[in-house]
Amino acid sequence: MITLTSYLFISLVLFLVGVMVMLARKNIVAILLGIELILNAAALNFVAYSRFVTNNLDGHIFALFIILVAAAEAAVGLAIVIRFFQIKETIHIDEATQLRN
Amino acid sequence: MLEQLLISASFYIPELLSILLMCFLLMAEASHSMENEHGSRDKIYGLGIIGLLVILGACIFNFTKAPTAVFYNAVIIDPFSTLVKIIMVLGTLGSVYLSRSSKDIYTNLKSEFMIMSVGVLIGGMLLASANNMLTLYLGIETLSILSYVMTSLKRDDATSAEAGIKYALYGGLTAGVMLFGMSHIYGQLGTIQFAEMVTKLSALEGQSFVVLMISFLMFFTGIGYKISCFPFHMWSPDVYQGAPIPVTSFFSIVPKMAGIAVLIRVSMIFFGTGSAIAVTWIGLLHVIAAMTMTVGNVTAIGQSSVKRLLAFSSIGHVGVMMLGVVVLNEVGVQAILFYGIVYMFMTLAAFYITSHLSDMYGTDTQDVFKGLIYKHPLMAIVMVGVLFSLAGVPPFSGFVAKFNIFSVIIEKKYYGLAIIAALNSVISLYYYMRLAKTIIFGEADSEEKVPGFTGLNQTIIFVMFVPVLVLGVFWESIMNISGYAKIFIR
Amino acid sequence: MNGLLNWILWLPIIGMVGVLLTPKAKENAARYVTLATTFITFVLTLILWCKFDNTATTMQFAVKFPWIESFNINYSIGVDGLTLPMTILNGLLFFLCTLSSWTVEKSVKSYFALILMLQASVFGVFFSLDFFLFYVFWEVMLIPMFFLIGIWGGENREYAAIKFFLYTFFGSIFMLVGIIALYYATGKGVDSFNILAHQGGKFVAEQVVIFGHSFSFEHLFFWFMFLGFAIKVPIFPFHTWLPHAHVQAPTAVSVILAGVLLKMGTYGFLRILYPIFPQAANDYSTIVAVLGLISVIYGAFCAMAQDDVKKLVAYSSVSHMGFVMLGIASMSTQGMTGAVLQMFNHGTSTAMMFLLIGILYERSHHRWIVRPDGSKGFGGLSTQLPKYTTVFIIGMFASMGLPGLSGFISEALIFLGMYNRFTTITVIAVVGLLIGAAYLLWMFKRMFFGEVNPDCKEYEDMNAREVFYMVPLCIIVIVFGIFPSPLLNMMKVSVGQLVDLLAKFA
Amino acid sequence: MEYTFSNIAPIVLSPIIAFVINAFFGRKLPRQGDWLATLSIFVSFIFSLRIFLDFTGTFATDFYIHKFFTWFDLSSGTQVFKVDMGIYLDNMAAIMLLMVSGVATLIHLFSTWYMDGDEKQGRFFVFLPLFTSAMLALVLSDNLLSLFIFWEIMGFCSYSLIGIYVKKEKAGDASLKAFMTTRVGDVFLLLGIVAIWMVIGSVSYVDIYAAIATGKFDGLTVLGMSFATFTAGCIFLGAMGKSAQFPLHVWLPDAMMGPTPGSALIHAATMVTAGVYVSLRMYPLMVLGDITWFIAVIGAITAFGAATVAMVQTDIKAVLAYSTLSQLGYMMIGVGVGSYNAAFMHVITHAFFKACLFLSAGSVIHSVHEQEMPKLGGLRKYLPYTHFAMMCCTLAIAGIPFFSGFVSKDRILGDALYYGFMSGQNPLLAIVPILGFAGAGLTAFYMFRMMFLTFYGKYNGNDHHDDHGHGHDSHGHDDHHGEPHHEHLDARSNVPLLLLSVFTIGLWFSGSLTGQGIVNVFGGKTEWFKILVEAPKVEKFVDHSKEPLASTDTRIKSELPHAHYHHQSGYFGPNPDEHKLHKAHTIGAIASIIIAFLGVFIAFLMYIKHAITPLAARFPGLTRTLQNKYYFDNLYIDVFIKKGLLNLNKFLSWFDSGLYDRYAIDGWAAVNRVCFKSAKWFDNVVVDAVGVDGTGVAVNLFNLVLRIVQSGKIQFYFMVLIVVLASYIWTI
Repeated sequence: MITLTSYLFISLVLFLVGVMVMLARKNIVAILLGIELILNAAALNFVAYSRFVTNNLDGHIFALFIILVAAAEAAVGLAIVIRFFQIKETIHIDEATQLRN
Repeated sequence: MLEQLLISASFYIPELLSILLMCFLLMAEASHSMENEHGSRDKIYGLGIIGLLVILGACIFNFTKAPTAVFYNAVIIDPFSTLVKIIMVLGTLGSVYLSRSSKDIYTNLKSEFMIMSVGVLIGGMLLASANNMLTLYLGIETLSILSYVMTSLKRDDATSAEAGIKYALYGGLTAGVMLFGMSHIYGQLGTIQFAEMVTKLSALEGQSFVVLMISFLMFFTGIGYKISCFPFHMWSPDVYQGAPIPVTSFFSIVPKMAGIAVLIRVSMIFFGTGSAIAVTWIGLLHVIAAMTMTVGNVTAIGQSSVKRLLAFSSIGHVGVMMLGVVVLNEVGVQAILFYGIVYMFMTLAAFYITSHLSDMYGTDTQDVFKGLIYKHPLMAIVMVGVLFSLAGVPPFSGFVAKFNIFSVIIEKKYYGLAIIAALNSVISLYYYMRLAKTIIFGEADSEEKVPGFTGLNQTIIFVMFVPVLVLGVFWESIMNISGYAKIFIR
Repeated sequence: MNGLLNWILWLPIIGMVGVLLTPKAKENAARYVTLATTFITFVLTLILWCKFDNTATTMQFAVKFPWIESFNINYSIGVDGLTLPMTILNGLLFFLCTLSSWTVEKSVKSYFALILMLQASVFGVFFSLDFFLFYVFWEVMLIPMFFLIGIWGGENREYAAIKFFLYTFFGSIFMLVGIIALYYATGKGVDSFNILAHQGGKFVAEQVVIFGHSFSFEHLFFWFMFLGFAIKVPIFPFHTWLPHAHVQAPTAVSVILAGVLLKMGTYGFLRILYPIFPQAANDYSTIVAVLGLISVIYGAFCAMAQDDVKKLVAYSSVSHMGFVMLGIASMSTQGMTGAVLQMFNHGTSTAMMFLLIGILYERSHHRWIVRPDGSKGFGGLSTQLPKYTTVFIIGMFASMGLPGLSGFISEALIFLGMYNRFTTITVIAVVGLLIGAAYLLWMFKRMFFGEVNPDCKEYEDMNAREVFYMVPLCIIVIVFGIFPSPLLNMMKVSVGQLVDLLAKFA
Repeated sequence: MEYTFSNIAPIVLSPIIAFVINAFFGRKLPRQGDWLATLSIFVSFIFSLRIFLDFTGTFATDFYIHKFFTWFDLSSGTQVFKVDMGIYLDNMAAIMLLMVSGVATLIHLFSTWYMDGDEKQGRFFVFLPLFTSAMLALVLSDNLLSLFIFWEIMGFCSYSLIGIYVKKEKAGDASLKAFMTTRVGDVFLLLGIVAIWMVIGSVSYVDIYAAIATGKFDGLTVLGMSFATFTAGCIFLGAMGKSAQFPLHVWLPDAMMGPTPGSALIHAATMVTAGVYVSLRMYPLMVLGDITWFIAVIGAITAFGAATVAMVQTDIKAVLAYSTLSQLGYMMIGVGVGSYNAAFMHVITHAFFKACLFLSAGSVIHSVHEQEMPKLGGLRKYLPYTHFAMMCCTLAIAGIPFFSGFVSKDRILGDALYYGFMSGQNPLLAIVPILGFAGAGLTAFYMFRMMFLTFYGKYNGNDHHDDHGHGHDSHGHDDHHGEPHHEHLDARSNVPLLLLSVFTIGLWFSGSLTGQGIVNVFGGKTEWFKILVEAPKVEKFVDHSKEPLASTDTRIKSELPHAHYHHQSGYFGPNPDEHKLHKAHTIGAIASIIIAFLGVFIAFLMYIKHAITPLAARFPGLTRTLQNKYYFDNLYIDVFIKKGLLNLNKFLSWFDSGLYDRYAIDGWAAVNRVCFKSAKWFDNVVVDAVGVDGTGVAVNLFNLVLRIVQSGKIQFYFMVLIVVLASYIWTI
């Protein structure tokens, strides 16, 4: 029987994995993917809560919006990454350290 | 149903207008002819500025209206949000005009700047009057996503692109964290409407507080990142430095004001009533505000790049404004709004002068200010005045703003915070005066005039400086206006 | 009648606008406009003195109308016995300084505009009866000083200017916290920013909590405001901005700095700190007295070691302001009167010294008593410059307090006031008089006696203009040394009120 | 008779008017206005004479006070604080006024000759009248404050007169030394005045006397000593400074850097006597404070020490300067041992003969342009008047009978003898009479040494006509001996000398004007001086002081002193045994006569007959010590000032600017900058050196932890964010 707890557990795992990806991976695209993971974790939470706890549609709508925004964000992010690649010919995150004290 | 929407729309004119304006600008951009770039860009600018002025008018018209919640409580229109919107529109106007003359943005991209600034403005407006978590999230994202693009508007410039990437990634992370927190809040309280959440909150008790507190922290992460307060400030210096100067000035006004607005609203709604978790929250705000001021000012001391210096100083100013949030009452809001208005004028003037200078020299180190007093005495005096005002020296309005903030925290008897703020203003005076010193006492390497300072530009800069000076002496009217701009909770 | 004070306060601003409007080509225009403005202002202050009623116990010529009504901030000004001497001094010194800075060549217009702005702000500080107004003028005064030192100063001017600005700002920002605290302690009422309404120990019972520790409101904010004023005076641990500022500043500015700006600090003690916190004033009087004593002795010793004559005089004013602090700390009629009188007398005598040093500097372009290489900077000046020497002797003996010249009465009164409260400190403080005579006479001996230095041979004596602006000071120094009663009667009533007020809390 | 402002003020004002006129228009006046100065002093002499006759006419010891005006008034509400200026006249003041104005007139007259054509003539005649008027006002003043004011003005005048030849570095040093040394005493005098004022409530003499009588001084302690001792000590310190008593004596010998008439005025009439005058005025306080023994000892040391130093001086003015020191010592002995009127009489007698001596020395110097005694000699026939006057004065100062000096000094010595041996005091105080008598002998010796070296024997100076070329030193060969070039002395120089020498006759002072019998040289009881001048009997003032200074014209009669005339006793212990006292006087008189003649005889043998080798040859070590004035100057200048004070100043100013200011004040800015720089350094060097390759979270974490704020690495920003959040969460 699948309960709310399992959903929450899955989403928590997703969240942590996303964070770790963002911390550890050097590939910018991978880091963008990490963001997606985190967003999905949040979306999953919303849906699960609206299914099990609050019997209203707010959660679902929220999830939809999240997906939508995530798409836009990913698009913009990738565009910038491409620009960065055009200039630097790399997408290694540690190349992006020109701006500092 | 329909007339419900229409009624709501009647309150929602400024936002609708700006959306309309954005669409027009997009079409104009699409239809602009390759052979006559210049003219078409002028068209776009003209259209944009006129539109912004109209929006401004609509906001002012809205200001006196009775506060209402529209679109099924999703959005709330009250004098507070409207005043914030006015500030944001003014800021947008200022940076748009600056972008026109600035060499920092590649000519082909100027119209993009125009369009996207309006987009960011829409996001800010949405944020300023958000009444539930969804609108808040949408506002932040609208604000952010377009900001990423604006940051990397410099073509073929590594730093700009890098700044864009950092901004995007950092924004993404914080947005994600915020959403995660929101989701748990939704789970605990069962609604996304602020007003209902408050009632639930007061009814709630037991161990779910822990979860709720954590969730609120995550929630705050998103806002804190927008206003770039400690510890979420670290993206801003890099982004400010990487972005073109008009964008920087734009960022240091519009998103910050929106973020501050939403922070005030959320804090007032959730914790103004003195609910169970309010105490912890206020303690947290104490620490954050103090740290933000201190980190911003202390780090600013070492900066050679003026853009970066202004970025850090803006962090310091956000810290000061947060003092007004800490007290969680209407006078605090009043003080913050006054501060916002004054800060907008000061920042614009400072960025205008910096931009024209760095256009001439191609860099924005403090040395470009050397001997300004001999080349352009008026500009030098304005800049020095603005710097003094930023530091909070009478008779400039910056002092009055600081005075109000001080008075609200001292009214609450937060003397510790007051002392920290006092020390901070001394530190800030120190680095502002090192810049002022360069302006006045530094010997110019060359006698050639700064091309940017045409008569018109100087006039505009001076016009921006006038309120900085006048509001320092006759500030009651503005205080009353910002006092009138109360927060409406529904 | 009541408009008189407004005129005195705002005439310099009008003059400033006039100076800014003068054509750039004609520099003399700016000079003459400034001269006219300062002269009329001076005459107005004299008229003020004539109309002043020595026996009145309230503020005179008071003007008051609301400025920021929602905060109960008023534009309210007035004068009483404590203010009037400073007012006259201010009017006089700026007039003389305008004459003395006739030779300024570097961007004349802005120089004189700033001088006039400075005068207005100083007047404002002395006239203000509203805390907000007071603070605004107090801070505004920094801006022209910053530029005057920083642009027209000596070789190390930028450091001095920034140091002066930061130091004072540091003190005054704490004062601001205190002012706002007072505003709320009186419940934001109609008089919450009214300086006079706060007086009389209204806050003895109040308590405040900082970081969980509870303090007495009165004692805490006594120190907050003390910081603001003590830095301005300056008292011993806060004095280090003074030598830099004085040495780097142009002549006129050091005259004004020593003549009136330092007095703003002690004026703050008399008008604000002590009347508002009388309990704390009584409790801490010993600390203040000891600090004053240290300033006297320490300043005098430091002065003795200086090779730069201007620095010597700068340290000497640390020492003399220490006497003022001693008089204030004594809280007796004689001591307080002596303090106010000393504020006036030190204003005139130190002004003389700085003006004279400026005159000499215009001829020699250095200020070394003993050059770093050990050779004499000057020598035999009294043979070379007889007129100059005469005036110098008068100024020197006045500032060392020779009877018959103005300095003596104030110092004697201060000692009289101190004796009963701090006998031991009095006994030590007389040593200050001794050293005070020592460094001045030693400096005089090294500069004026002996054969004329070869490089002093071509100095010419004071010209008519210089004589013209030195003579009034000489006359004042001598006349008020012989007949002090006009000044004393002026301040008698106000000082008496203050002393009685403080005596209630002893 | 009435004393009003109109007939008192001219005494002080006429010289001041002369001062003002000379100060402003001196250069334009003929002869730089010296005649004006002289005239003005003469005017005050006339008015003083009037007062003198009025007071001495009636043989009463009464006093007269008159309040002229309130200087300033701080009385507010309850407490009264006002300063009244007035005059206090009694016999002592009257005599003093006459002496000061008379001597000063003669000195002015002499100066008109001496300073004629001098480059500083104008300036000299600016300060001379001011000096005199200050002294006169000091004598007239009725309270300690006004006394202090004129006291200081005199200090200023002496500063200007001593340093009048500004081109001489030594003049500068001397004037600085004079002012500073006296200033040491002055500040303590001021302290004493302040203390008395704040405790007694007034500083007028009558109130102080009354306070002493009514015991207001008793029972108070200051700094561990009784209040009376404290105030008396402070006032006496002031007197020590002005009258150049032992530790503060160093300024007086150097004071001869000024023109000789100026020295005459300082040494004889005005400045140095002020110290004795104030200690006489405050005599009851000195007694109450029980410091008379101290005064006596200080006086004795000064009297003897100065005399020893004077023996070896070769500069004629130096000899006179040290003789002044020594005589002042005798006056202080007189104050100390309680022979009040003898001390005062010595002030007067000394004023006359010392003025005369200095003027004579001046005429010698001015005419021969030489003041080193070895280069003088045999001037008797060239300067007969000068020789005559100087000889009279020398006899007087040496204490030869029938001369004024004897009358006063002998009585002081007699009282000292009683005080030291018979009055049952501490036996150690026997040192006072011993030193006193020894000093008297030495005085006779060195004064006659001076006379012999100057006026007798052969002229050893250089003839000014061939004073060029082949450098012949001072005691050259015979062909250089002979006619000294000297100016003709006219009346302006001779008349003052002769007039002054007239007053060296003892009769003037010891005589009895009541017409009873002939002169009693051996200290009889009926001399006018003794009758007129007596120590203030404080009880007299009590009833008067009920309204301090209120009464504008008070003249308190006391019955003629013959009725119960006492030696000024009651101040040390019970009334002295008249018999013993008389015995002491007789012994003292005889002894002093013997000693004086002994001194003269030795001098005669040494310098006329050359029978005895002079001291210098005999005790070279001792002589060197004496010539260096016991090394006091070296002690003060080299040790205290140069080694001590100046180094202290240097240290303090270094501490102020170099240490305190640099680190404590500018420190915080530096700290900020350093923090910032080090962070940058850490980031650039450490972090990038360690390097970052993205293998494994652990390594990353390790490096990320190392990174400093604003390293520019976005992932570190994430890290901080997460860490901070986690820590927040942890706290909850």
